[in-house]
Amino acid sequence: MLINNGFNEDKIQSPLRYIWSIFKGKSIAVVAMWLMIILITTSILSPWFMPHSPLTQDPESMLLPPYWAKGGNINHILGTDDLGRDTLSRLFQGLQFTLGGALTITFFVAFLGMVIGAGAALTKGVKASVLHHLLDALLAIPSLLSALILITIFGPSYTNCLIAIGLSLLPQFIRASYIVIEQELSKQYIVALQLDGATKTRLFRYGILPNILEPTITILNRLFTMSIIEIATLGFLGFGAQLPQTELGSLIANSMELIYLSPWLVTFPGLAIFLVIVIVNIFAEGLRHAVIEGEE
Amino acid sequence: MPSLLKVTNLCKSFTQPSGLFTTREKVAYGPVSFSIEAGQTLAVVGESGSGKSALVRTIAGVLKATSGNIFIKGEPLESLSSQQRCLSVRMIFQDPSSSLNPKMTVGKILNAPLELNTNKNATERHDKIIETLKLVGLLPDYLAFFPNMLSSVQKHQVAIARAMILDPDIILADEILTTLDISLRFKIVNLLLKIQREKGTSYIFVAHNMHLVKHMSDQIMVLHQGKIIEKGPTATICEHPQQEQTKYLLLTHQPDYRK
Amino acid sequence: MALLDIRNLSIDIETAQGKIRVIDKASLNIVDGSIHGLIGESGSGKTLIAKAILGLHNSNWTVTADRMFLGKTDLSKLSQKERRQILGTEISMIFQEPSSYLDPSQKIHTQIESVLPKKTMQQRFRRILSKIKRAHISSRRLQIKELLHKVGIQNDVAVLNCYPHQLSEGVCQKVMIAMAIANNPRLIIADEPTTSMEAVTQSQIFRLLYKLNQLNNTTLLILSNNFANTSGISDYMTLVYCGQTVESGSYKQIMGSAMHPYTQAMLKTMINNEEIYEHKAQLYTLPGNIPSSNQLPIGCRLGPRCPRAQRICVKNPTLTIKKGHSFRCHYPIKLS
Amino acid sequence: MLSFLIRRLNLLLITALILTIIAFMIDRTVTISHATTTLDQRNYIAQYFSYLWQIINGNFGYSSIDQQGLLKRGLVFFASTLELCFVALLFSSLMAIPLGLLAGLFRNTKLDYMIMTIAIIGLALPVFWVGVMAILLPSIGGDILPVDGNLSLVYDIPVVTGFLLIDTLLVTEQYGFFAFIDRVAHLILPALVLSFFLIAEIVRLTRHSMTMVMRSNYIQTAYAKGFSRTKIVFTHALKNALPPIIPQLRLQLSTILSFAMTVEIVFNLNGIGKWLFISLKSGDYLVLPAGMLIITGFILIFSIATEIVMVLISPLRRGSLYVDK
Repeated sequence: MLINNGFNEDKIQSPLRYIWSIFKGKSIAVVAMWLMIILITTSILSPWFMPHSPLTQDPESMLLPPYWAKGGNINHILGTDDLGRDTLSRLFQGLQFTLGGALTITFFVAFLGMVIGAGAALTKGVKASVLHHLLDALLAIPSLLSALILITIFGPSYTNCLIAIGLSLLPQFIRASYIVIEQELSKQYIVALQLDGATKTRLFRYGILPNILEPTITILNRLFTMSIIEIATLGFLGFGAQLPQTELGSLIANSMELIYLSPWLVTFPGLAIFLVIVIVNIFAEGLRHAVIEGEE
Repeated sequence: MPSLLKVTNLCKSFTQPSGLFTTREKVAYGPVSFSIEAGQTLAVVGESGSGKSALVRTIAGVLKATSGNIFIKGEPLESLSSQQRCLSVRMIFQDPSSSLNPKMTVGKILNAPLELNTNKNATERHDKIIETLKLVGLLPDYLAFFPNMLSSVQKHQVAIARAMILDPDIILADEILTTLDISLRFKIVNLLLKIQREKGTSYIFVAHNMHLVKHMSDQIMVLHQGKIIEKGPTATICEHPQQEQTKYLLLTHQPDYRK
Repeated sequence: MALLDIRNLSIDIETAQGKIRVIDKASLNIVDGSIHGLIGESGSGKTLIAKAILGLHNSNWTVTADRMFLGKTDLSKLSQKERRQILGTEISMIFQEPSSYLDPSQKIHTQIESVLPKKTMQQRFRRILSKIKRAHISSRRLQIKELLHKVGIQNDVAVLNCYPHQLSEGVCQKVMIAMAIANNPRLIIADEPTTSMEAVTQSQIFRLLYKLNQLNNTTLLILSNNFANTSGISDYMTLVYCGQTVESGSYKQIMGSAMHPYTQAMLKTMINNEEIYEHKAQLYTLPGNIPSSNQLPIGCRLGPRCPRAQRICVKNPTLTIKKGHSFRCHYPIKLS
Repeated sequence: MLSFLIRRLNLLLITALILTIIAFMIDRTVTISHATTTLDQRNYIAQYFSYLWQIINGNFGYSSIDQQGLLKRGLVFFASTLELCFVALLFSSLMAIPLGLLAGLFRNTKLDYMIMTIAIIGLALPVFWVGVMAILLPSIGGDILPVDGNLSLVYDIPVVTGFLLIDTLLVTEQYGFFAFIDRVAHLILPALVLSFFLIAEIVRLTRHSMTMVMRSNYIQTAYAKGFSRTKIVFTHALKNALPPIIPQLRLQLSTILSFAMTVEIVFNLNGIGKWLFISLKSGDYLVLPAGMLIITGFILIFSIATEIVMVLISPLRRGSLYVDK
């Protein structure tokens, strides 16, 4: 039959609210979002509620398997390492460093990259072309290599590792945001706003920013994923967090010799990294789809 | 009394890279000279690639002219601030579905030019917006709507409202009718004519449909390969076209395969 | 003799807001060998009707029709495979913006060749024989060349070796037409074949279509939103408004004695050289706007905008047919 | 065409110059902070030009450990890295392109979700960890396939091309095909591990590209011509969907190399990653600028090459070339 709801007008929602309402309908993405929030809060708050400190050594219980395996102990849910330190606590400490580092990097790189990318896109001419060539050159350096370079110059430490990864991801992000903004600039409503005499900041705030949501989510997601992987990789190679700081990658590296004795010690940190990335990706994909549907 | 808008020897050329280090000048149009009086309508016609769009966009300020001058009420355009310029010349873009920011409400879209170019306070701006919406035939309810909730005609109406909100002397319209269906085209034409009657606005518009051009315009300017080949009052041009191209343009709108 | 006979075609589309009846009991009767104009504004559902005829609809469509015959084949009962056999040989289609409807990575030659009828074994055998005899029969080459000449492309060799983006819209459309007529179909559906083209090219394409109809006796269904342009070459016309076919009849009937208010309004959109309007006078339009597809009125969909509407118009009017002139209106304009 | 080439090379030169400046800066910083050689007293510009001159002459400096020329050593190591990348790329293309095409064709179906889940998993698994797992869990790899080094030590292969797959084939008189098989066996696991990321990447790109193509108008034309879906996919869709993946993948090249370097370190393969890693650990800092120049040089040349290939295979781009003229 005909459906005639001529008088039933669509409720007018702001685009962000509309996107949010679509997002709420995607159960997997919502679950991922909650998991993400839980992960972040627990890793921040872990020192207060963990039964064991990640540094407490316990000679009584060394190399315990997780409690469900044979010989496991309920006191140490995920077992202990060769010095009797609780794996779960160490995992959360590692998560704190890895996740925290990745978030910091994402935040700073996104901010700097947006500013530089927008600046380059909005100012035409020599500045942009110099930046273009410089980016071309920097983009050709693999991020692992640039991290190695920076760490060689400044010495290995957790902070330096973060700076190095940030700097090596920055060119990619600038390039990506530059392309996105450049595409947006050719749109007619931007030209119209320019004709109205809008300032560059206003143009960016009202004209460009609300319309580049979808590509920005993609770029940010990628940035976050790459920074987690790279923090872990550098940690694994011994260039990242130095003892006694434990980071998920260095956690794996430290337990390498024990792999045959206690394979759990290597498995859990890897799984943790894997889970974090999967959760973030599902969340970002869900958000992106909500944005796309909201724009249609 | 100087003319409302006077254009003298306006030229625009693009530089294209050609060969290794050399660039080549590609002339979009020019030199072009013409003038327009208050309350008049000038139609710019010609086949595609004749530089009509570029010309209109230069006057609007989207493109920068290579040489030549534009005078508004006797004052050269360069001497005007961007605010004064906005207050006297406004442009309606070709396709409103791409020229209206999809993430802003109609109210915000209309508010932006007022906020940037006038000293009105918030209530005055609101009144002005309502008044302009009424002028283009939209209800005040539409203030809270987003462009994607409007039909194509309504988008056009909003686009016209955005141009009219500063009460400019001249409105530039770049092929705004092409994407519309015939009956909707008539609506917009009616609206433009009504505005002209009420406000005495001048129009410079680019169009393809010669019937509508004939109906709407006082003056016609025919461009061919960037040069003005014919210019004059509408009736004269339509009845006694001098140039081959003009005849051709007029001819093609009368299908000759009548049965 | 009706080539295409469609009665009460309805299309429902499943959307997020529920099922929407986009086409409501449309009827179309195309006379063999004629040019039929299907005229309606954008969003009125012309393309949907065309797609339903071709069977190119998506899975979330429900197409129902009392009768849908092409000649003697029932289109609604065809299997996918049978339908594909009909497409291209019995019915073919031309689109607007032809350059985007041509594969950008293939040369024109390849694309035209792909629509030519398959070589039969016998032809292949003959070809091998002819090669042995060194006789010059490259029949397919010749066939393609002939096709291009038919649509008015003189420099066939140059065009054949081009990619679509190297050609102008007009030439691309001619190529599309050449592809459409390659198998001598009985019906060609042209979906706004001249929109976004220059006036000169427009009349070229129209002239070409007209000539095809006259010379090959190909039936043409031209979908258009431009009443003025299309009425010029159509023998019969059907007007669509918001998914309802409002009026249908021959050129004379529509132009001379239009019954439906919508047709009347469309007729007034033709500004010809004989001035019916004063300079800068207000032009005639129907009040109101075209409703969006999820807010269609009940009954006659023109109702809220119709100058003659009365209470009964909330019921869908039935089809009245008089000497092949059909319309759906409770209060048709009486001949005075 | 020629002018296009020269213009591209022009850009390449500028980028290469910037890179040498960066290399020079690293070189100076490293030399000063670690004081491996006597300090040069000239001003930096003069120093830079002499450095540039050396680079152009192929003198990338000498290792502070065994005094060997860095360029030659680096290139040999890099060849092995490339070999790894190439094998991984080949394998993952074979796996991922069909998967991506299927996902794009059957968008938003169960099949699509399944394939995309695989892709997300591939992206989320840290490469080094997968490597560790593959080596250390005997049931997976370890015992069956060799996981240590480029080649078994019994073979003594002279360096001809640097690509061991080729070099081992050149010595068949001595070892028969055993050396080659041994090399292949050594490559399988690292290449597989590297493929995890690549497959994820290629599936994503292919799916996107395929979806775009299947939505385009000429696919509708093909349907209207009465072609079957299979025929449309093979005649129209593939040809348009696959080429755009190449430039996209090229943008990922430095990431791929990054991962390859990690894999080398895990699997103890003698590639450029391990070389840099070991040298840095033992205090030979001059390998950094040299290694950087080799890697970036390759990426630049490769970029230009793909661009030229794209121009050659894609008619649209070729068209834009003519317009340029």
